[in-house]
Amino acid sequence: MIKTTLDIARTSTGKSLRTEEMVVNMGPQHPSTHGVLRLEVVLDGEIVVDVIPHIGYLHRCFEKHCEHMTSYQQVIPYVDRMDYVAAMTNEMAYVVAAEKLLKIEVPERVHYIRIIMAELQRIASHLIAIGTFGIDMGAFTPFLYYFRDREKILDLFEMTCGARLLYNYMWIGGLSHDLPPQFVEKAKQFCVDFKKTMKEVNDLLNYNEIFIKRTANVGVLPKDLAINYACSGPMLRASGVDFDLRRDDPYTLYNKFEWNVIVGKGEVGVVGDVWNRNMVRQNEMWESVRIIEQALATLPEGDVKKAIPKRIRPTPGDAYGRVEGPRGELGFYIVAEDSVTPFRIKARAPAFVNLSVINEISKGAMLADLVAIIGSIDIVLGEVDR
Amino acid sequence: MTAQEIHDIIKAQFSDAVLEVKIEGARDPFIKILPEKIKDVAQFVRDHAQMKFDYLMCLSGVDYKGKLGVVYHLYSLTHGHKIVLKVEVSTDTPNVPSVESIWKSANWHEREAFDLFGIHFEGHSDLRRILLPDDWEGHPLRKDYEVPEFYNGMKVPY
Amino acid sequence: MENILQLLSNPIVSAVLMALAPLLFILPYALVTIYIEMKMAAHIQNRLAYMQTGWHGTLQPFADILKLLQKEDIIPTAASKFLFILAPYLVFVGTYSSFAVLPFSSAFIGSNIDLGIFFLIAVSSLVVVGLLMSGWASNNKWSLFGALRSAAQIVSYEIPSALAILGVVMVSGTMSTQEMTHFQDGGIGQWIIFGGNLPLWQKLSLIPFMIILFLIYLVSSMAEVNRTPFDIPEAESELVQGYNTEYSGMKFAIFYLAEYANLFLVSAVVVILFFGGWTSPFGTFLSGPVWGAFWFVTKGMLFVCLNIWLRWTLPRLRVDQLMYVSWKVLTPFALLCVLAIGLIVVM
Amino acid sequence: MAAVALYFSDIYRSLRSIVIGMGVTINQMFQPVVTLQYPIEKKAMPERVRNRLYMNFDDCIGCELCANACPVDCIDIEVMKAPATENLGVTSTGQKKRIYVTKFDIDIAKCCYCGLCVYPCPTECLKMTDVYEFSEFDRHNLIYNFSTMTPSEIETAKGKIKVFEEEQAAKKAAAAAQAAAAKAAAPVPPSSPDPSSQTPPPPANPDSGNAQPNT
Repeated sequence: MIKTTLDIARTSTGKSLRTEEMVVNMGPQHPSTHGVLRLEVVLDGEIVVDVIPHIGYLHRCFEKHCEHMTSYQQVIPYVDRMDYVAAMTNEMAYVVAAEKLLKIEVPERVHYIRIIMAELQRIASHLIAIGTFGIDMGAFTPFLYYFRDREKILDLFEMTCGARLLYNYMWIGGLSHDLPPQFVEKAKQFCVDFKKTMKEVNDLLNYNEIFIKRTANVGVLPKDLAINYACSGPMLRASGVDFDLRRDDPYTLYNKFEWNVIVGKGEVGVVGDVWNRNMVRQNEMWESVRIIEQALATLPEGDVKKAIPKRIRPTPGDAYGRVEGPRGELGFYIVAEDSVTPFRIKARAPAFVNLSVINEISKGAMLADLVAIIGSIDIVLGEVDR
Repeated sequence: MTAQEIHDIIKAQFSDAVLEVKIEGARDPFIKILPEKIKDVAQFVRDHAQMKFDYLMCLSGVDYKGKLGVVYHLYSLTHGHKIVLKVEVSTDTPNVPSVESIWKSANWHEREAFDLFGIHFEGHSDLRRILLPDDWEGHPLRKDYEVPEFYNGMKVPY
Repeated sequence: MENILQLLSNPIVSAVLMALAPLLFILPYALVTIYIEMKMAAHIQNRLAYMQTGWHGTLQPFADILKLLQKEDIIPTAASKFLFILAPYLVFVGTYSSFAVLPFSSAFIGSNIDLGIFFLIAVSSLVVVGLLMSGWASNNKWSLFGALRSAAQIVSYEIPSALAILGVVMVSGTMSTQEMTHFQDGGIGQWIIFGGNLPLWQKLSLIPFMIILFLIYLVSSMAEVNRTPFDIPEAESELVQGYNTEYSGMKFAIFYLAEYANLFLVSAVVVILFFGGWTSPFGTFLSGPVWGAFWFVTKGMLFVCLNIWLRWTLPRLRVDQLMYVSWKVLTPFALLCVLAIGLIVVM
Repeated sequence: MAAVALYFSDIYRSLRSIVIGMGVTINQMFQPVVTLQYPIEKKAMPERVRNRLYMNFDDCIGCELCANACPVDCIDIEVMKAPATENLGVTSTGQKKRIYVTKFDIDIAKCCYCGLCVYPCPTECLKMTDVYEFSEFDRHNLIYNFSTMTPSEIETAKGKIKVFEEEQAAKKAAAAAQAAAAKAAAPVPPSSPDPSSQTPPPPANPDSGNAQPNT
């Protein structure tokens, strides 16, 4: 039971003071809903009494489209558009599922390049997450510092596959291009530059006292609730669950590298609050940089197109492949029948699942905290609505 | 725990509810459950000390042309094993007990399956359309779905 | 010629002329500040901001104003029309009338009344009425939120800022802004932040309290003009745009102008209270009525720039934390300082 | 007591973090800018960049593989099989053209720049260029017509096909008559295949149940 000002007024005066709660529509057009999310917020003054999320404004029939493709390969451009800020990991999840379905083994170099790309993409996605979270908190400047560095990642991607945002780079069984000649050098340079920016933004935003006051102890998601809601990614780890698919359900060669799973420790607040979610992202970027540096140093030679099948026609059956995306567990459930067209593809979007917990953690918070909570969940509406 | 052991435990508890099992040769081993029993089985596998399937990865509706199915991908954060449960219901009476009270993450997944497949989850607290508008007719991911010509009086391929 | 002089000596005409004079300052000042703010923000963020209109985009503020003038002036159907139209002017009037007591130089002050700084506190509160009016009249829940927040905020921060002013008044012994400036005449060492022209032991013991009072006034003045980190009434990530969500065109421009005018106003008050007003930092060197105006505006602009710098550095506070800062931090500290200053001055 | 200490340490940490933040921003203020003045300065495009789709019509053999590969159906092709006697020339890769391509439209407004159409093209006539500024005021201008065949040429081609079909039919009939005359008891041969069919070359492993690696 949340104690609202109404309750306080009742208990303190003993009289029934009639006040009305205000229902506010936050979204679909609102600066801090990160897209076209609509929240029906019941407010008692500044205090949130209830939140009813309404999604589906960006529903682009991804799953229906997939059933009308003429090949499994054609799904990849659509997968890119699901989570448009982390298209590489989407592709990775899809190709992992499809390779599981087709029982394809890919060469080692492909694994390495995929890991480099996925980790770069994780950094790029976390940069947006932290940057926009800063905007939600009123700090505009860190956002642009992070975008500056994200551009460098996008340049690397553009150099590799020709596109900046929607790559169509990872193919079932391989990659569309091998790495360009200067890639390794430039990626190493990026890693060096990026560490400096991360330190600066830590000073400017993450350890800023106002920021800590705004985010610590806000929107606390307890451990058991996080698991019951099947939250994943930074959201789950910030609640103190030491679980990362890259380590615990390895889908590619992640166990070859040395890195740590970042778990929320409650440095300034309690475990599972908004600050921890943000900080898990921030620290994950350090780990991603470590993985990238190791992978770049030990990149094996090989042909990246060797295992690409000419024609994809899986035997009937189904497969569920999942990867650790920037937002959490991104899974694709593919049902195949004897055809070149996928029979059914279900995308288990992490943001979709993570968002469903919002009602639970934002009751009793203030309106400004609600903004912080939405920002900390790091939703991408393209993925929520598919 | 292997899928075979998980199956054996479930089979021992619910001998009549296990309809089919595929472990060898399947990409993801699955157990097909009688639809009416799915909630009991779900409760059982979540609370059983050896299984502890506390994490519902994914819940998908599938239209098997004439039959509707629901697929539950379960994972145990404690033990690190997984299993797939499947149920199949007829298209005419697509009633499946809701597992929302067991895994809260099923809430939105079930709403989505209801929205796109018309599978009715009995006991769901808030079974509304989630992705499509509230006034949408039909369930688009069914294989026999025909794209309507008009939506609210507007011609659809404009 | 004689007619003109006669006309000018007419008290009504001269009053009108004196009243219009600050406007001649505010309009170019606002344009310059818009430019400075954009450029500072851009360079802080490794950008360039506008570069195409004129040399380094210097004409862009004019283009912005022209754009705003041409925009359709929308009044929402459900708005309370009269109040909706009145609100921006009221906000501007509240700010503008405070300019009457700003001593731009030893030769120019709109109205050299004895209660100058008191008048300023009283009149600048008029802004709250305008903001509330705009929020309520817009018939928009976000606007109402913004208006109520800003009312709560400005009213709360009046107290620490008034206490800070009180401390200065106790030191200088006058409420007239012009007198207060004269009190600090004679170089940087005579400024009130360094104890004014009191005996040395008093000066030295006043300095720490003065610095605290200065910080208190700076913080509360930022809150009064709704700038980050206290911009919760128009927090765009929470309240869309706060009280001025529904405004467009010229009315929005007036809100904008009022905001910038207010920014200069509070910076000017900081200068008058702590940094010697129009006096030259070098004593008699570079002093005089014209230099006075130069020093006044320069010092004011420095504080405007400080505000801008802070705005692009800090995140925003939450509404309850805002109240915490006002009531639990600034007010007690201000009271303590006033007490201490009183003791020092009396002794 | 702890509360008092917290109170003062809060104030101290707030002031400290404000000063640190201001230090970071003032330092960045004197760093070089990273933006470009876009229409004046432009970024060099990397070699593999995928922007506007370009098609070299002279090399097109009308196989329609690109249209099949397109996930958004933005390529619209209409083809007619040319008579065997007609010489349409060869592509730059040396392949003989056998099909009239009467229509080859790319609706670039629909294009999703995935590049999937580029790979299957046997003559490498499709490619993604580095042109990215091609906005139009009219949406229809974004439908690019690559076919160089004029309506009159199409008519001529149709006529030729008709003549050829008639010749073929006549030949068949003559042959049939001959055959019938030669072997009156022999069965009639099956009729000629439909000349308008234009199926693409059959896939490599039509009856394979599973994916086949390239090598």
